[in-house]
Amino acid sequence: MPSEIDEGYQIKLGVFEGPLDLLLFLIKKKKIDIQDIPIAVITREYLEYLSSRERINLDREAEFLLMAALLIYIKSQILLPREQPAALEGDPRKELVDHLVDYQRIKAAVGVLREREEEQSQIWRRAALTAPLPEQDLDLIEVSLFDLAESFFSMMKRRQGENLKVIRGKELSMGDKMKEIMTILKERDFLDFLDYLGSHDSLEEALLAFFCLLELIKARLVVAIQEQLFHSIKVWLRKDAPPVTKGKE
Amino acid sequence: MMDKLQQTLEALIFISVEPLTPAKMAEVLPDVPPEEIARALQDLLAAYENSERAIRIIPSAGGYVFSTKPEFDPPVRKLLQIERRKKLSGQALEALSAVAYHQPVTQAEIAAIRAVDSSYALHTLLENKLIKIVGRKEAPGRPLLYRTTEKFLAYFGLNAIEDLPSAEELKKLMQEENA
Amino acid sequence: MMDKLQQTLEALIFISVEPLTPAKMAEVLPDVPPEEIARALQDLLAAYENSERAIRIIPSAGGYVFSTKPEFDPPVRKLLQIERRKKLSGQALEALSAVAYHQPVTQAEIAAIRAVDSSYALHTLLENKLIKIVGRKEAPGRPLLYRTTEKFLAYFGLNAIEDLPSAEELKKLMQEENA
Repeated sequence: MPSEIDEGYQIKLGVFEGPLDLLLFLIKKKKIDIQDIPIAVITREYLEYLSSRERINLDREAEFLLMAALLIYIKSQILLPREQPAALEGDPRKELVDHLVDYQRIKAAVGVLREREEEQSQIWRRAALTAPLPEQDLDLIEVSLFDLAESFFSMMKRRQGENLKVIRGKELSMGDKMKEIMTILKERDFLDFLDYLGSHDSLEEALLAFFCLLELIKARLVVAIQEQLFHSIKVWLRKDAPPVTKGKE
Repeated sequence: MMDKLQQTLEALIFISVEPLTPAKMAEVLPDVPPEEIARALQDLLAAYENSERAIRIIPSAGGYVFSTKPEFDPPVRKLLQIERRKKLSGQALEALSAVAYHQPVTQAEIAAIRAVDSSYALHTLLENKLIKIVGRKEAPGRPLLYRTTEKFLAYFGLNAIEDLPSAEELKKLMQEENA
Repeated sequence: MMDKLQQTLEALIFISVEPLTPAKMAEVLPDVPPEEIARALQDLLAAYENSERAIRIIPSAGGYVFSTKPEFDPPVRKLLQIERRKKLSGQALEALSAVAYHQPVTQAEIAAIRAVDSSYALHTLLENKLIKIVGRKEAPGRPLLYRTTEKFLAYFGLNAIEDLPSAEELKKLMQEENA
């Protein structure tokens, strides 16, 4: 529940970012010129706020207390009788005032940044690109047949461990399977090697798909690429591959 | 009427993951004089600004990048299943402005400006890559120095650090607020 | 003339990481009849097809996705190659930090630190002149030893390798998280 402060200011819990923030609030509330702080008044107010801190939730107590000590010190300096006129010694408030002015500027900047953050939070950029990378990007690692085979067999081993039930039935031909792969590549730009093989119902069919892929690589119709080591292997259509069956374009 | 150069810049800005800088444009198009690129770029930006498209090109961190217009924030968030974008805490934002206006700056200096220990805030900012370590100060203890990053610029939609309000402008803002 | 629905679809297709399917569109816009979405989509595609833009929307994998027009392939490729060259991957950066903090160091030692084979990352770093070979280790197989270069220091704004944040300092920064 927000507490009502005498001059109508609403204090929300935990609203002060630090002692300077509180000090600026008090100065503004009293409509005081920051260059000419009546230190006795401000110190009293500051201490009053600290003593009511169960309402203000000061989780950085030490920092607030440190400021209280500084205020009391400045107050004592002003009250102390001096042999020379104070003007020569310099106003003990000066350092605090300079600090407050600088901090006030930071607060103004916070306001600006907060506004911009709000504005920017409503516009969106793409996180990543979906466009396939050009084939002759030489930084990519073209994987060897050995890599392909290894990842395939390790996957099949895993799948056998899953106690897979093998569904028999469909008569499968290598020609049909190769056509299927090419059609998918035409439509989708690329295939995730393991996902694709894994999508087959039976081990036989997956094996067939694997050998078809090897054939297509050998025939230089497709290319298998790993963008980074230990990442999944993707299969792309070669740009110079002849069209299969009925291309739409 | 779009010419080939404008279209090429459009394709390049579109495909670039990071904001595309004029330097990169020049690198891709070494045969085109930079003034010509700059002019085509201005025309392209104007064309988008005047179009009815939901996307546009904005300057960001010294380059140019495509973004959606703000009015499409709700459906985009729904698509991405993002309830609300996370905002920086007041503490973090304060420490960040202190870095922005005093960089390069040490942790102790930031703490002094804010009269508050700022290590947690700095940690958050480092983790979010809004600030970075840029070396050490030639002072006792050789403390680490911090600066804002490119991501800082992008996060706040700034083109360069000079786009932040100057000390003078901040003073004006403060006066308005107090008036 | 573009209506709000067309624009919304445009923003959604733009921002979607995967090709945006009609099902997803319907999910985001539950109050709009699917026929209406389909019609707006056709209009949007036609508008792009007939425009002078270098980008367009194409059907892909059962959805729709933005792509640059094929005639801009050469500059786009050139840019992608430049970007790949310039950006250090996370892998490379990790290997680089391993070299920086343990130099002089062998490939096997880096691999042990990262628990990952690092030959490709090291190759990238060598090519970018961020690390160099400084000799061989007096050990079985006499493996090559790597160190960071002057360019590495310049890249990260360091005067000397001693200016790298120490393990102590990093630990302190990271601990704040738990505070």
